[in-house]
Amino acid sequence: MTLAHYLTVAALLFLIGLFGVLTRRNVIGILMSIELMFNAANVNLAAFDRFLHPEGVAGTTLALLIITVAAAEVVVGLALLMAIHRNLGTAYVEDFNLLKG
Amino acid sequence: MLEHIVFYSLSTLVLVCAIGVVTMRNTVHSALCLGLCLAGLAGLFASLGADFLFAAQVMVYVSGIAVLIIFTVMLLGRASDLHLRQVNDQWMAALLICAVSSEGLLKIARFFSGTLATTAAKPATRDIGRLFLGEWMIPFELVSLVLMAALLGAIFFSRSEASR
Amino acid sequence: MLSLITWAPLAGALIILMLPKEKVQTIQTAAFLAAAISLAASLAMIASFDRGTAAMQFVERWIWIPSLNVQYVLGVDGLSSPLVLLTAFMSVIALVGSLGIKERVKEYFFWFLVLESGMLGVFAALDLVLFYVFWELTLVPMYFLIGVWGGPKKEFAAIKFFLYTLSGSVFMLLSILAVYFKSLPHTFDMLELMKTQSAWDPRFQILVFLGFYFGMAIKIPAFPFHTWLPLAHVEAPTPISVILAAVLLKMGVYGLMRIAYGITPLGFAWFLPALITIAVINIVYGALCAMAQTDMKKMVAYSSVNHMGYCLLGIAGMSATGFSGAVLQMVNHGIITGALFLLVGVVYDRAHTRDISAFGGLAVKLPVYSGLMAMTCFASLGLPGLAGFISEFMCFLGAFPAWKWQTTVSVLGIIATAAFFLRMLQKVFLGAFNEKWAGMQDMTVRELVCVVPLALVTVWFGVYPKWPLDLINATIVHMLGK
Amino acid sequence: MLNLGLLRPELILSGLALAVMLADMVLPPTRSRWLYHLAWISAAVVLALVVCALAQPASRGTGSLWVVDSFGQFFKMTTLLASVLCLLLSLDYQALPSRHAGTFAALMLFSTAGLMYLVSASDLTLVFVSLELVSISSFVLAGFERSNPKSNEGAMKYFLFGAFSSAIMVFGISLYFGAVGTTKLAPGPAAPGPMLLLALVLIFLGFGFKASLAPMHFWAPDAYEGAPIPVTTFLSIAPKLATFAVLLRVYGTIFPAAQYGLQALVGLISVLTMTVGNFTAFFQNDVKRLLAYSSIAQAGYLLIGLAVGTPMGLEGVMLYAFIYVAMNIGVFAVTQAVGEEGGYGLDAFDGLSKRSLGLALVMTFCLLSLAGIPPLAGFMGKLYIFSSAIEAGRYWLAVAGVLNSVASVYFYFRIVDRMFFRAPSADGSPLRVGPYIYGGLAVAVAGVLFFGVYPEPLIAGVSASAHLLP
Amino acid sequence: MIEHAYLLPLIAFFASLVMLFAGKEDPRSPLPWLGIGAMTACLTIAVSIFWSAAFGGGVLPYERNWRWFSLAASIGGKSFIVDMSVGTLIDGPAAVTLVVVTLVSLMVQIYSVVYMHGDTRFKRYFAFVSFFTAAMLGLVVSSSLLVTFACWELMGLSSYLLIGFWFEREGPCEAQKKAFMTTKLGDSGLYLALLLIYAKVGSFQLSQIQQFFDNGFMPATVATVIAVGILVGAAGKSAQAPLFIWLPDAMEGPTPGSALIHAATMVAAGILLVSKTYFVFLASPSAMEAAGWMGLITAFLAASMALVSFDIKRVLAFSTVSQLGFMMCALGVGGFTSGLFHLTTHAFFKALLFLGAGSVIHAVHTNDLRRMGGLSKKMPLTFLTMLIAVLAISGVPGLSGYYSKDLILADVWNHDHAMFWILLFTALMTAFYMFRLFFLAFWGDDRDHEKFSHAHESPVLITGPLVILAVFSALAGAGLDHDGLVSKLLAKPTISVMPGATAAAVAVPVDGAKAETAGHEARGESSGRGERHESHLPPWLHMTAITLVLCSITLSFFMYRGPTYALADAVKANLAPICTLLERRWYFDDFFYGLVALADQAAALAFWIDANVVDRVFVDGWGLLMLIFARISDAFDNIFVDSAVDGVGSLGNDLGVGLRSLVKEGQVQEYLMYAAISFSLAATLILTR
Repeated sequence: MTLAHYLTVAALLFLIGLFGVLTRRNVIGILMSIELMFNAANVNLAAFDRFLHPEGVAGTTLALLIITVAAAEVVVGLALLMAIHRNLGTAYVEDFNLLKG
Repeated sequence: MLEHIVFYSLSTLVLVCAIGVVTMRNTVHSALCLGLCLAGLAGLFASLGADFLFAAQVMVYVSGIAVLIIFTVMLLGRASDLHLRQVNDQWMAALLICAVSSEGLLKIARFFSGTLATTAAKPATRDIGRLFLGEWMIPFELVSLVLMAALLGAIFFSRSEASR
Repeated sequence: MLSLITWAPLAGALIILMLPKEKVQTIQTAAFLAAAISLAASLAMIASFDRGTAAMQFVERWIWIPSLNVQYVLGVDGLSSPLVLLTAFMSVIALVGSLGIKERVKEYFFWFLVLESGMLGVFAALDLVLFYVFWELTLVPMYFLIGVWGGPKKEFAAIKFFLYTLSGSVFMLLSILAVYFKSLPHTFDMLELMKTQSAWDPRFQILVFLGFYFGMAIKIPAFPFHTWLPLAHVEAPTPISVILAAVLLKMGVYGLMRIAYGITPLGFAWFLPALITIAVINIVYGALCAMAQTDMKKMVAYSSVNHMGYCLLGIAGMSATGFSGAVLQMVNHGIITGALFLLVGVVYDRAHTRDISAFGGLAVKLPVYSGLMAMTCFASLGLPGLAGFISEFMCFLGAFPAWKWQTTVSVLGIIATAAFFLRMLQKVFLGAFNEKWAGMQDMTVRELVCVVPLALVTVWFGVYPKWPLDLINATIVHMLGK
Repeated sequence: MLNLGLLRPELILSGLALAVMLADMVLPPTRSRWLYHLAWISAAVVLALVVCALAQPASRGTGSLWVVDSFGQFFKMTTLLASVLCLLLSLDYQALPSRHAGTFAALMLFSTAGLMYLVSASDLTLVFVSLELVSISSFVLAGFERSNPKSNEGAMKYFLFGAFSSAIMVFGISLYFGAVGTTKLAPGPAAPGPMLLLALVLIFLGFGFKASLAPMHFWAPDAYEGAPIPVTTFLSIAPKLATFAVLLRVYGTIFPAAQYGLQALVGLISVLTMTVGNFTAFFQNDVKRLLAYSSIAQAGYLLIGLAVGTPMGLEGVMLYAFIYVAMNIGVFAVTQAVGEEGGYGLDAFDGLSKRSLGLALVMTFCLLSLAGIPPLAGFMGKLYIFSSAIEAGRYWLAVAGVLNSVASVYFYFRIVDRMFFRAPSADGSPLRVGPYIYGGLAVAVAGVLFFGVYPEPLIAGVSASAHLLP
Repeated sequence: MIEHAYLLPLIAFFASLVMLFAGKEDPRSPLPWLGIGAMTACLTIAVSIFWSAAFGGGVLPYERNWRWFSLAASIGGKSFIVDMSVGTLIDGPAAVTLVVVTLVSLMVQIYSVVYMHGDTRFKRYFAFVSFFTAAMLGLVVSSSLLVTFACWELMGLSSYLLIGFWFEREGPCEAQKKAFMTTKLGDSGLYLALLLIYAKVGSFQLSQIQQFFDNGFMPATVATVIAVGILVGAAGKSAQAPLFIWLPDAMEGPTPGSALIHAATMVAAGILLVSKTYFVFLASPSAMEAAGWMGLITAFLAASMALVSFDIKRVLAFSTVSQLGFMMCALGVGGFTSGLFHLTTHAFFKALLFLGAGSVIHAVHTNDLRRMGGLSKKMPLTFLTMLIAVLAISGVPGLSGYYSKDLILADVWNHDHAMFWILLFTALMTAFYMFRLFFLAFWGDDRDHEKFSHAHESPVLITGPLVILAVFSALAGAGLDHDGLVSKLLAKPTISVMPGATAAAVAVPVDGAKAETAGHEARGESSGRGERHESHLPPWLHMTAITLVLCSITLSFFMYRGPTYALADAVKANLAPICTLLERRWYFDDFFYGLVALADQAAALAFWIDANVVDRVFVDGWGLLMLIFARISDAFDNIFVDSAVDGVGSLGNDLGVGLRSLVKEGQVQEYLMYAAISFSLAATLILTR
């Protein structure tokens, strides 16, 4: 198994996430897609740690931090969604159109 | 050989589930796909020898975040949503963007097509702990502040108006 | 001395800001005092001005921003001292004319005095950044003075004036910066830059010149950047039209002579064929446009375009005669056109219209007014014996050896100028009296106090131009005697 | 080499933030305003600490993941200043739910602390984590008018955009790690691989979101319009400036000499940002939205300094950043004062000069300063920035900058026009202005006028602090 | 007194100032007597100058200068300061002209005291007349072309003021504007000539310029251009073709004012200017030729137009134009002396004619010749003085006009025979139309009883000046011709003309070098001394001319003696097209009105361009560019979304998804799309280069 394999998986995961962010109509869908993108970065980090820089653990450690931060983001995002759902009754982003130029 | 089987099966699982996440019409199904996908990723971490990361992934993501999302979906979901398309009309443009970007990203991947692991994987938990309590103390502590802020936000937003 | 001249109005403005807005009388007195101090100081300055030397006089030099080598340098020579005096003088005149302003008096005088400080500073500053600061300082007050106290389309006129002149001056800023970084050691000091510029290559000079020119051409206003002027003039209240015509336009020509010519002579020389063409267009085309006007104020505004064309013509000749003619023309145009605007304002105050065809035979009813108006018009169309002639003639004299055909064509502009002024005189003052204006009064004392000094100066400079010319000559000879 | 002592102000502020949070639980709801006071005093104390430390060389040095230098201290100062002033403005803002004062104050302090860490960070890990601290606090703050759908929506857009750009940035950091083997900022190789280049661009995009650079700016108008105005004020100043600081640090460290040809790209983004910001502002009828576009454009000017990449550019950014604090505080403070009574439509400003001449003049001065008209401070800032472009021979940047300044006058003067040339729409009674707004205004006017007329102290301070420690 | 010649214009000027500003406007104001007194003083000075020049030991030319102001100048990259002077230069022509001007002006003023009596602007009228005279005197005495030009322009102003004196009526207003604009048109030529002179010579002092020419430094082509410029200026002021159109209308002003304009001031100025700068013409034969033909054509055209006019003042105006043509023609063929001589004599009898006409108009209150007739019975003194004037202008031997016109014809004969015959024919026409006027007004029976019955002889203040002028008209010719006084005073300048050369010799083309030699010789031979210039018609021709003039007068008598005008009517009927042509004044006016209309259209066009092109392009265009930019930026935010709205609207309906609102502004995913696009661009562009 070469590094290229892992990087390819990460890249594809990132792109799928990107696609989801751009196309999911539901906020939760977007949120999940963003999680995919974060995880793509984690795969990258773990793979680099293993293949290129095995002397330290910085990559893995950073991945841990990212997991935690991503969790925090999801929490805030979902809470925000609850609030907005209470006021607007929708979770679809195209309905968020009160603010426009 | 085993390594190959593990990698290919796990990555297939991860990618198929990821596609499921972004294409499933039913959000609950999407969320379940996400859980599976994250689990598959945990497996990939394990195959890379990142044992602690594997554990964290399983604990935080698979059992934490995915479940949280499923709960929220359930909470907010409406029966009518199940019949709605979940993908908006700019999917073609998005696909184009992804296709164009893949060119560059995959090129980077190809760049490392000969790179093999030089050393055996070793447990890193001790090193991680040392790093967190040593050089990386500040980020480590900061993450707790991030969580605290998220907590404050979550409490603030999810407390209903009526409870005032 | 120059600091006193420059800052006295601003100090007055700040004092006015402190005064309660109900005390109209006090505010007017304070404004008048501030402007009078400035005028008195500039008169004193002129009195002790050494006419024999081309060097800068009354120089004040302080370090302002050491990090950028920006200095606070003021000084005057024969080029700027007449303009300083003109500014101080016309400001007082315009202030007298402003006594008729009845609404938002406090704001009005505040902005007016800020404007005066800015104008005086432009002529006194010898540091490019300082110059630019003063240059822009005139914009905002003008915006408000037109926008609040102006005519029906005042808001549009104000923003158009502001945006248009600003878009020119920012290019000037770029040129200033370019010059700064080209000079070694880096300096914004005009005098230093004038000494060191000779080593710069022509391409650079041309670029920098174009930046300067763009900023100044809009102010002058040179064709085709002149169209803000008629609108701004028409919409502005009378005293502000006076200031606009008498002083603000001069900033452009002054900048062209002092900075564009002084710092980038090669660029200037490169541009001369275009400049003469623009001058001719300004003269002929400005006069033709004025001919087509039915609004007196607009007509006078276009006549300013025409007259500033004479200044450009004089400059384009690159001769001492033309340069000193241009300076004198600035002063004379300031006085004459100032008087014209005041006089148009007089009739507008009474009739609330400036339409040329709405009047007729006013000379019967208002002999004093008509006499002054006729005299000013004749001065403006270049009748010998009145101020306009000699400077206009000098501009032509200066330009003729270098640009024979262009100058010849410009002479047509003189005829057209005469044509529109005579037509205006005929329609408004001569012919059968229009009984609609039977109740119209001749000029009041306040109006006379505004106009008569201008008329006297017009005669003085027309008959005996030695006094202003001696102020100018030494400097101009030095400037062109290289 | 941990050198934790260098981070004393940050640590103290974090502690104080937690203290405010705890105090919220202890204090009875009726006293919740005390929390604001506690918060701004905390920030002010830390500000004092930072200012005192400015002169001490001992306070500077390198830690493991952070570096404390005068450059960072300068930006910490601006951040803290903005934070103090915004907290003061919040005291006069009525729409905030008073029983959540603790949350608000704590989040503001969290955010401020995060920005200070960000400014000091010399490692992408710390950059990422502190940026997330700022982001997450800001998301909540932007949606703080919980029952206001606009606020919700603004926060949600802000959140989605922020999370998305975080993901991109994290991906970039992972690539950086792969290319360099560490997340530390260090001079890059003379001939970088494509991976490093991509990493840098992705990180730049992430910062671009925070600094609202085109084309990552879209969230800003919506979030600014939706957010409570003290938060808008904060968002338009502190995170933006801190992001510029870290941008300067990242790029100043990674490529001190070789530019990798990215400067043209940055220049392009700079022009795009200011153009989009200025020209889109033409049509805005909501003042908050208009000012949002204005601050996007201002980011474009700041970016010129970065694109130029010379020491003078660096100084220009710092100078302009400081002045920007004063100008923007002034503008937003007046907007808050006006908006509290009449809403944030442009017509709320009708005839302001008749209702309150002082307020109208302050607004005018600040707007003129934003437009770069002398003799106001904004002119000096722009002068410096454009100078740096011309010094470096990048005339096109300077030309784009000045043309944009001219265009910006148009929409700034839409407000001036209404203040001075229109009659008051309603009764025309004098405006009621809270005492804390006056505080903000005083600082703004003093800064805008003083530094416009005599910028020397500021310039000297800036050139003394414009040194990045490796 | 010659050193105090500067007093002449100053006295008149201050008198006019005092009259303008002192006292209240009052029909019986005594102030006009101040003007008359001042003019008397002027006359005294003028006469003393004339006397010393003519009979005393006065050395002419006399020049005296004062510094006026200093001017910066550059030549060849060097700059320095030169002094501009103001001063007096009295030569023979000036000495003569001064007397003429002051005398005529004095007569006019005395005459006006009665004529203008009761006018509401009585005092102002005299101020204007004094001012006019002052300007003319200034022009005559000044030693500098710049001052000359200034006075020249001031004269334009004075004519403007005087012609439009009764500005309440439409006619004078139009006439004054026409006069000013037409002369201004001519002035522009002079203006250019001045510019060219200064560019070449670097001075405006006539003496220095003359020296420059003397030294032959001036290339012939440049001299021609200068001369043409001067000629254009002179054509404007002296009403030469085609710029004479203003003069016939100028009689809208008060009649004594017209007398002043036609006799002493305005129109004389052009001829005088040409004489002052005659050295320029001498250096340029082609310009001389042009001047000659211009004068000739003017004389002919104007005389022809006078044949058909019935307005007494208009006939006189045309006759002025015609006589000026004579003078210009004379100057053009080298007859310097004869031209100026005619200017002098013409001044007297033309002033007399106008004042006489004024007396008639005063009596009958009409200008129309057809309503006069038989006035000799009522106004014998006027009749007699007018007779003298008419005889003089017709060139009947013995009277002043005869002497000068004879000289002119002789000069022309020597120059070119064709020109002579045309000029002679013009002289015949002159005699004819002058007597036509005379017979119509004074002869026969009264044609309008009411007018006739009111007519009466004018008071002494009117007839007095008439008599004085009549004396001069009768005797001035002989007096000046006596003892070669004319040749002495009005001697031709001598540069570039070889001594003893006839006028014809001037027509020989001279190039620069030759001119130089000629100049040197001339200076050596005869500087400061009058050239003995004696040209006469061959006796047979002389007699023929006199006979023809008498015949012409006789013809006029038979056609217009009344009471019916069968012959005149018959002629008119047979020559209808020509009459129309003449009555339309050869369509010159129409031509110039067309020009004015053209200018108006040009102005309208210019303004249209200004408002719709320049303003649009350079100001609004600037703004428009901004707006377009703004729209684009705005579109960046909105336009794709908008198009998406349309697209999705239909698409959504088709797919049955249209349950939700599909207004998609402010869409966060659109925003994200742009961010993603930038990401993808970065990823591909950077990595695939």
